[in-house]
Amino acid sequence: MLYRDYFPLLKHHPEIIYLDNAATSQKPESVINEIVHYYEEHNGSPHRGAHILSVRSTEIYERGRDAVRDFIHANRSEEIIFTRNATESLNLIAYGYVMHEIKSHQNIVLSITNHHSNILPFQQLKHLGFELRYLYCDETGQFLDSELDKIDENTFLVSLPIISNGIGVIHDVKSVFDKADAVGAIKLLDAAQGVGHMEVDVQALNADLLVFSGHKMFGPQGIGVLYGRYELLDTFHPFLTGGDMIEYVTEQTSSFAPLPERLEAGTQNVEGVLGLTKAIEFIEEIGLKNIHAVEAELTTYAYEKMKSDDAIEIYGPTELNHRGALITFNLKEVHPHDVASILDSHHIAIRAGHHCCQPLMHHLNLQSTCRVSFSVFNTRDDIDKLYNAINEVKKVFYE
Amino acid sequence: MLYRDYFPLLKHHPEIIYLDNAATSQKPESVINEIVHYYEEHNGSPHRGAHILSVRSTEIYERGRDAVRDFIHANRSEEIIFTRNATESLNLIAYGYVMHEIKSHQNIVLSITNHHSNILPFQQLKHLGFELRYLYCDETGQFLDSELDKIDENTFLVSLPIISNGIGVIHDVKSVFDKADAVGAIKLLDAAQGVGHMEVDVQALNADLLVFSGHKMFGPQGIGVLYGRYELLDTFHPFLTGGDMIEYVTEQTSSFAPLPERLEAGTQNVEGVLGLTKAIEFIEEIGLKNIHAVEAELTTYAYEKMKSDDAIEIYGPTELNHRGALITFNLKEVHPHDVASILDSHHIAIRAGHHCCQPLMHHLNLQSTCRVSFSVFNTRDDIDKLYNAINEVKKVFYE
Amino acid sequence: MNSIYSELILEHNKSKHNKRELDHPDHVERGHNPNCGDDLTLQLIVKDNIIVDAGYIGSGCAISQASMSIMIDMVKGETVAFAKEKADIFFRMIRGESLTEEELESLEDAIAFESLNRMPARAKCGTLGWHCLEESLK
Amino acid sequence: MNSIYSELILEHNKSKHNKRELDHPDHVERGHNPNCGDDLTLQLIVKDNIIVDAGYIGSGCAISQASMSIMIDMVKGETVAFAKEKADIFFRMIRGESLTEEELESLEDAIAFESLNRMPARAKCGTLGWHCLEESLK
Ligand SMILES: Cc1ncc(COP(=O)(O)O)c(C=O)c1O
Ligand SMILES: Cc1ncc(COP(=O)(O)O)c(C=O)c1O
Repeated sequence: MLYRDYFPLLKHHPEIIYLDNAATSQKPESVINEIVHYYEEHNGSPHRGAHILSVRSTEIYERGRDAVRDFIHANRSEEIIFTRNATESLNLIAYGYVMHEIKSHQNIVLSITNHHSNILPFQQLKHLGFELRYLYCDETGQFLDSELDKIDENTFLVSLPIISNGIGVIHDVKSVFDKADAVGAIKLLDAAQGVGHMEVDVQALNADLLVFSGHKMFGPQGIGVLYGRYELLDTFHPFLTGGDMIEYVTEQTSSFAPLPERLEAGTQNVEGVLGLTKAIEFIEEIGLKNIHAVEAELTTYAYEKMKSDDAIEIYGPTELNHRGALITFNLKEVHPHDVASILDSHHIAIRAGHHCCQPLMHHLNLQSTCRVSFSVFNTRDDIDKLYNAINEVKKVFYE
Repeated sequence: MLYRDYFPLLKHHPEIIYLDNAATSQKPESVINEIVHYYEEHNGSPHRGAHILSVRSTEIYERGRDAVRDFIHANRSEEIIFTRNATESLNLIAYGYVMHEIKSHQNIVLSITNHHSNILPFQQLKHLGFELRYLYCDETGQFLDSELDKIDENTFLVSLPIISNGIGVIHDVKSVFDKADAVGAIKLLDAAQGVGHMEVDVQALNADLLVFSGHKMFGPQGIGVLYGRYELLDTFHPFLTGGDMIEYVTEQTSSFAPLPERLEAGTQNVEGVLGLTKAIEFIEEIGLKNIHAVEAELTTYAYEKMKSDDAIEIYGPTELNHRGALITFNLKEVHPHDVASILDSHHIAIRAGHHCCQPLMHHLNLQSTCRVSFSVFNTRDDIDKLYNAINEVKKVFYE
Repeated sequence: MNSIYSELILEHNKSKHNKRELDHPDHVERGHNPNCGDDLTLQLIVKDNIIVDAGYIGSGCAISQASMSIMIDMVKGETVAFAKEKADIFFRMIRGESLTEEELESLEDAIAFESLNRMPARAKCGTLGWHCLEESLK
Repeated sequence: MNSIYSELILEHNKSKHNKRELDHPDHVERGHNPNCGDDLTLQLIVKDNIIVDAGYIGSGCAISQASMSIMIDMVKGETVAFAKEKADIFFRMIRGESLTEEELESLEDAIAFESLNRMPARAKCGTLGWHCLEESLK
């Protein structure tokens, strides 16, 4: 069976070449079917009722927590908090922890490669007086050694992406987190572009906090994850408050449930958790090693092909073992949105713009770029077609 | 076609009598199918890309906004903000508006019938110094006239549910909001138990802010709505921040997109919005008048039947035109959880507990109650079976 | 019918022979279950490592009260070590772990709660009294 | 091929005859599109209600630049009222509202952008220049 055949959308639309996997993934049949099955067989409100549908929904929800725990090698199920997406997970960290704990003389150190969602929640707290610092990278995405000196004894938190969605670099997380450990700073890893593409092991990565979105890893929309080391997460203040996260509520004050409920307010998204669980099963069925091999091979193939073309300017890592399964580039003299529109008319889906990385773009002196990002179902043929279509763009603009 | 036949779960499980509709609704086939169709035909990241799947996902998302606008009779699409559930909508109001605007000498007036989600977000801000007041009701759920005097010239915001999920009363929203208007307070309506059961018209209801959850009105889990009158909503500060809600981001500061994007951070849940759109279509197909007629008839039938039984104590309105489609009650001498468990063994799904209304329970001097809540697919036969099963509970405990 | 509502459990729920306030208890441990509203308090008098008297007060569902009462019958007059061992076995039964036949038998009447391992919504009711016991003897 | 990338549009995109800085413009209106990174500034000289000169600077995609340039060709030497009327018709075309044949023809070369009403992702590019014009003439 071709990997493509696991995905109904791609089976129904053989003409579509989907190269926007870093924005959102396509959904395997097993994930879609499980959602249907849930609503046709088990749908109920979790956590609340004594009746069978409520009980089953609770079980499905909590089994999903265990599945995520195992998938990212967390120690305890209570370390897994379900959110609506990586963005909400990052906001939860900012509002539920940083806001309460940071001191005005301290600083937060962010990678310049961070996605907006990993910048703005901290900017929003700047009235508290702390400093926001950035680790600058060179044009291949590597941090210069001296940059790590920005992490000092006043550093409250360090945050970076495991893979930059802006230039595709796989960061050397260890060197950054070792420095953070040396000064006792909290280590936050944005794994949105990593999960489902490579092994993400919170222990091995030495992360205190880690976030990702289900929809980028074959899961449904509307579900995200926050992982937190238990001792740390247990000091988080409630963020969203309301139903299901309380113990006792009186008119003026309330006491809160223990982890993980304390950080999950209101009726939770069981469908989303179940879809995510199935997505994890899908990844494990194919195998992260296989996924990685396919994606690395395609990335290399596409990179070499594009690099040999003088009209194409590629950004990010030149050593391909530092690169995730995505390539950002520009066609000289052509605006990336024009490239994307013309490729779309050839049924090739790519992304153009600032990729929610304006500070990075500014740092690299780029306005906007084209991005192709791969998944296990892509093939060399897809890349050949991409390249042919780029040649059509050239015809339109160069001739 | 029987209404029940619209719902695959109920078709597959003819034995299940689902009377927990106030907790979450069952999903019509059309909603489930549309979710499948979305993932099989259109799935892409909204708002970002130039390619066809992204464009279609954006269209579906924005059409959903228009559908909600029309459904609740809002003036403008920008007045509709999508959240994950009613709870998040209420938190958005607290964090995005109240936190920034309320003065320490002011007060917030809440109905004692409020759901925890409509209490805790305001409690969390109490360090700002304002006062939290409650409108007390009598045991039928009516506010005594003198209670409305708690709404005074220092009242910043008044919030109540259109229908109490705790005792089923349909509140006289007009009298409360007229008083709020007289003192210039913001009027917030929690319509979670109203939408899909009765006409909810933000103009006629004279609400400044209104919230509800998709999953309680035949929509999927993971999607909720905040409505805000444009002039008011436009003064909201960003709450969740990150991707897609910005204009320009620099290292230290950012500017934000206009409404509605400004209040929707990160990759949005298109599936949820589409499911909600289909749920609205479903409601309009059957007709709110029909739904209301069926539910009112069932509520009356059940109420009369249960009232005639001395062992059953019913709470809430005695005039049935003040009652939504739910009945809370206790079987004398039997703990509600025991009732619910035994009914479950007869395949009857009801809810027992405090229904996320501890302050109300305390006010009415109740520990916990049983709740049955109806939907359009329920029948007199369901209620007969409920009543027979209650008699079985009596046998267990009384004989 | 739901097997958990057995004669035995209903009997304990009704008789309430262990529902009484002790004079001068050594240990008073309140256990509560916010979700259900169960709120029971266990009182113990322990002398020379023997539980010489026990009783409970409060309100709760039939399962929480019967489980508390059956537990009291079982541990009253026994050593602290004995009570702790039984608590451990009981918790393992509710978690659905497999017990030896010996262990299961040693739970005596409390075996009536075995099916709670398939009723997660009610497991907390059945273990409330045992949690109070465990906390008291810590 | 995507019909929007017509000869006409590409021609304007290449020739850049309206991409120039004016001396002492009366109106300078910057239009930007954060999502794409389009950032164009329209400059106008208006005398006695006539747009006597116009030009733009900045960077943007082919569609935004061509649309700006075609617009400048159309309104230069015309009255403010004429320009406003054309802007109104153009916006209605992009929103997909139905125009009379007369209205459509009056848009001259700008008709080339009609298909943007089926390309929501690019509509903002095509209207950027016209928004600058509308703001300038307010
Ligand atoms: C009246 C009322 N308000 C708010 C809520 C909260 O809704 P959700 O849990 O979907 O956020 C509920 C239901 O749980 C409710 O009944
Ligand atoms: C690196 C990175 N972090 C965070 C996000 C935010 O994810 P979401 O939009 O699902 O919240 C994304 C994707 O948009 C991303 O690529």
